[in-house]
Amino acid sequence: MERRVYLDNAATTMVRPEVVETMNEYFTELYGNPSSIYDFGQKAKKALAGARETVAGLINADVDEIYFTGCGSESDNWAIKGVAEKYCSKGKHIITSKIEHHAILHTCEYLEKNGFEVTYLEVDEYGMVSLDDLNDAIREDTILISIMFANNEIGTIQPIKEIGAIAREKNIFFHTDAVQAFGHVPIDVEEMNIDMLSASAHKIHGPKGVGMLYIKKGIRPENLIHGGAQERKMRAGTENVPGIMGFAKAVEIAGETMEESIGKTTALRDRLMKLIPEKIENAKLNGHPTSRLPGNVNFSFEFIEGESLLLYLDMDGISASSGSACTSGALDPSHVLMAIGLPHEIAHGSLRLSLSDFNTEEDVDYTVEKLVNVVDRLRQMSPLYTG
Amino acid sequence: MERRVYLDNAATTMVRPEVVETMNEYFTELYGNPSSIYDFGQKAKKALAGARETVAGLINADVDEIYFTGCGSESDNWAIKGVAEKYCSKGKHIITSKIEHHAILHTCEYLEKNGFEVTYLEVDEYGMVSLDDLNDAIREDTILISIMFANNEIGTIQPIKEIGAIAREKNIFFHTDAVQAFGHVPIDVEEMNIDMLSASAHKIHGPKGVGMLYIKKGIRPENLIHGGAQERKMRAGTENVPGIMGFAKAVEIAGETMEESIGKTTALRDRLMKLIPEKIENAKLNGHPTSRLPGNVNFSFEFIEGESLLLYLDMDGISASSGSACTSGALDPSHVLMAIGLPHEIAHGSLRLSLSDFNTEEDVDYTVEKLVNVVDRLRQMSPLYTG
Amino acid sequence: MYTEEVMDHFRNPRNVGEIENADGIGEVGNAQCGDIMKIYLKIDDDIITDVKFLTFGCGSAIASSSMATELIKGKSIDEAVELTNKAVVDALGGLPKVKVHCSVLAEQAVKAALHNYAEKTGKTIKGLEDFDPDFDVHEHEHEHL
Amino acid sequence: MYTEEVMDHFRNPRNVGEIENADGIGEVGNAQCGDIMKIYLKIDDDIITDVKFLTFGCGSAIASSSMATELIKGKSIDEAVELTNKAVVDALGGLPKVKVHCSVLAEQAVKAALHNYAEKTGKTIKGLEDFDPDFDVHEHEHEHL
Ligand SMILES: Cc1ncc(COP(=O)(O)O)c(C=O)c1O
Ligand SMILES: Cc1ncc(COP(=O)(O)O)c(C=O)c1O
Ligand code: FES
Ligand code: FES
Repeated sequence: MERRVYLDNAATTMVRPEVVETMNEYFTELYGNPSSIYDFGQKAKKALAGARETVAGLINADVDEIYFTGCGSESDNWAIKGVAEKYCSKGKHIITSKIEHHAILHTCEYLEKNGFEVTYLEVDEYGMVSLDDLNDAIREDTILISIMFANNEIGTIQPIKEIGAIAREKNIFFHTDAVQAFGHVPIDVEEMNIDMLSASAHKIHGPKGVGMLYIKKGIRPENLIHGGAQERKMRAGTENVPGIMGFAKAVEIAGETMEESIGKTTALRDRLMKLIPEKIENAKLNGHPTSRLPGNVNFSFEFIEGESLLLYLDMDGISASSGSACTSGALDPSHVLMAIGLPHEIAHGSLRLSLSDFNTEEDVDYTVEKLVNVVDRLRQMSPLYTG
Repeated sequence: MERRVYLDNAATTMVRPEVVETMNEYFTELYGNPSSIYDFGQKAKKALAGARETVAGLINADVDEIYFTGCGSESDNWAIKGVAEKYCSKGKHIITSKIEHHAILHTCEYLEKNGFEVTYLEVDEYGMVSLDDLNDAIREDTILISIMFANNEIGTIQPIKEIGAIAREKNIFFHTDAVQAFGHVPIDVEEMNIDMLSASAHKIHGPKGVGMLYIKKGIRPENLIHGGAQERKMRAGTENVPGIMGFAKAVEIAGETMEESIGKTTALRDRLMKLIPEKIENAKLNGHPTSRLPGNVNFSFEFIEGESLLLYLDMDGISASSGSACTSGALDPSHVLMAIGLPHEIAHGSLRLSLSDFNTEEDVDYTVEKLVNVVDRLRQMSPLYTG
Repeated sequence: MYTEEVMDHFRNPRNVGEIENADGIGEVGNAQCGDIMKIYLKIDDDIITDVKFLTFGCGSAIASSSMATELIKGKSIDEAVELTNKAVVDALGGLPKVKVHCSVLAEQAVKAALHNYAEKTGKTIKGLEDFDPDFDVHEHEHEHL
Repeated sequence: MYTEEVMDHFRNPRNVGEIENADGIGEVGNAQCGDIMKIYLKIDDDIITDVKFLTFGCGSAIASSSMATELIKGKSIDEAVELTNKAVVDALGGLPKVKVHCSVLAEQAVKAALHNYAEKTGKTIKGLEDFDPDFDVHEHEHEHL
């Protein structure tokens, strides 16, 4: 294999060398437990405090509003179940959307089995939630609105600030799953009226196994993981100091380079979005044309199936995904592509290319060249293609 | 500070260089998502399968019975709440002990608020649960017994096999929090009749932020973290491949060196247990004299207080703990020392020294020498000391 | 995920294409479910002298079609009708559990093509008496997703 | 966790020990709660000419006692009685929130010793009229654990 082009950064990212370096010191040198009293543990505690400040800074939160967790899914579960359990006396209705990540959807389904009612908002053909629908869905007993910041499959960015304003006006908590957006696009929890926000380190060149939940002061969800007094008694478990320090390093770099990075990846994205339909007939863009993540490209190619596409691309050294990584291996087309109204057979032939800082224009051009061949080859094999 | 003697290995351990090396490859080279279809992700998937085999091997479990989590606390929470939720129709009574880690105790207290009844078994002066008490506590509606394998503060090892036999006979699930025992002493889930077992990587020179729950085939606790299909649909979240590979490496080394390591640390432990009361009057050993972890030493020194002791030892480069790391910073004496019947004022003056493979006889002798001085100095300052 | 044999047949599928004026054509599956297989047969003196396929589907669907065509090429009708999905799976060195239905589809496509040949020629093929050309493998298979 | 000043007074506590035939002795706290402070005063002409302490307690308890003795040494009774826990905390450059009660204990120990001196000598000390030598700081403090 001559060349490797990694275009699955929405699934997970390479850990930055600077992040690895940061973590290594904490693995073998400063490995003390931050709850310990001796100097050696207190150093870890101080380091943690610094990390919390860095992470808070990126979204304009207070240090005391940042809680480290074990992954984005844990953050999502904690936010939803924690609010549901703690505030159920106020009501048992939750509003979310049809295109949320499974960490939200399956958690909501779990709550439905336990006496909660959940409204799953429809989205339009671009994956956008409608504010009118949201307003209509709100009831007396609605306690939580959870709408993702940006979709992991089709990249569509929701009108978060407006959703937050509606929630605030109605005195309903607003959580956003920002796992795909955090560190990629500017987020200001104050300005955007966000009460809770989930993020995950491994989507921004940080380590796997570290997540974060922002919880606005005054909100106190029930704990998901009970035990020791860590994270101000809200999330037990010996703090993953190396992982958290690595996360903070990744956040620091993401913050410093965000503008530049958005410029660069948007240019690559737009190049893909221009070249692909130019060179391949019957290629349909999924997701919003402009309100979308800088790194997300998603196309459906008629007459072919996604897995074959991925496997052939892999032979050319290109790593991509079809639907979300979590659902590959499943044979049903993704719930997101269904929700934006794609017919099954077209949804089956979808391809997600997700870019990072580390990709280049050569990567893009190489990918388009190979993609043209692969799609053609599969179409020649397809009984549906009459072209 | 001339010398650093780390004697707080029960709180957390140094990550072994071999483990760091293993992880580093997965941070920057093999960073693919194991759920992805391309070769690059499939390599990660294969690596994970190998790790699962290694971990299963250490406790004689099947690969399909190993579930990776984000920490020992998560494993404990999942086991207890997962069984409680899933099997509550069979009964709502749980049996545990008074000396469990907070990850168990606070989870049980949470369940008590939700309609479950919990019996907290007393322990004797050595921290041992009584099988008679256990038998007496079992009711028609008992669904779960959770007794820790070895105590984190005083090192006492429980009669796990016998407890398991009782549970099995009565058709009650048996969970054991083996966070302190896993990788330190031999565990055989088959022979010991264990249905569920929690472990944590950072206690055996693996990384922080990786835990494990063994769940015997046929048992299906409700998920704690809902979402993606990872861990055979039982624990969502992108797999922490580097962390899990590091955990497996630590397990591999722990398995290979266990006999030797037990011999070595037991010798150091026994040397401390002999020298300390020889050289310091009114020093009382806490925990069982023989059925205890190879690396655990715990003494109470009359007339002095633990935090001062730790701080003075720290000045001599010795890292130790007083009670469990999770409760330091709290001013109440630990619930474990209370449960074994220590009077408050004596519990306040307790010291835990926890050894690892990396400690030497020189460490021990240096520590005893310094400890003698520090205890003497604090006693000279104490209004209680009349010596 | 896939064996070397699967990847070999996926990478270089044998017998791709159509046969003009084929003696038997079988199509199974449906696009909604993400897989369609179409098999073309050329039959002389009860011997399958040529076979081609077109497949819309995943890697194992393509490999299964390719392998199935290889397994029946040059064989008699009576031999071909006995092709089982298990034989395809075995020849491929195994398939992941969730992908076994792709091999079932290949078996069905071959049978459908033979059935079509029988209908056209008015012959009876032993073993196809109960064959239902509209059989939908997915109705039974979608549960393990 | 602790400031340099706290650590300095902890590392090298000033005025440790007892005074034989002290003019005033105060003891506060209790061993159950993990802290006892005992202060000995030598008083000549209403001036504290010597002061010593013994403490069973945590790092900040030892540092607070040490600092409190330094703050009242050489001072008049009227000055000493005005020693507040806040003055001790400030002089130490701050204490962690959960440790502030140690400084309260130091203030109480000084007052208890002065109270004892007043009782012994039959003097009245302004500001100690309402002082309760059996005051237990822990009853009010144990909640923030
Ligand atoms: C006995 C016991 N159980 C559970 C835990 C929790 O493990 P973790 O810190 O990995 O969450 C610990 C350690 O802190 C422990 O010693
Ligand atoms: C939108 C979204 N939410 C949640 C998650 C879950 O994050 P993690 O894999 O860190 O648990 C992901 C990624 O997998 C995601 O893309
Ligand atoms: S053709 Fe549907 S999964 Fe193989
Ligand atoms: S003396 Fe009790 S905590 Fe300071």
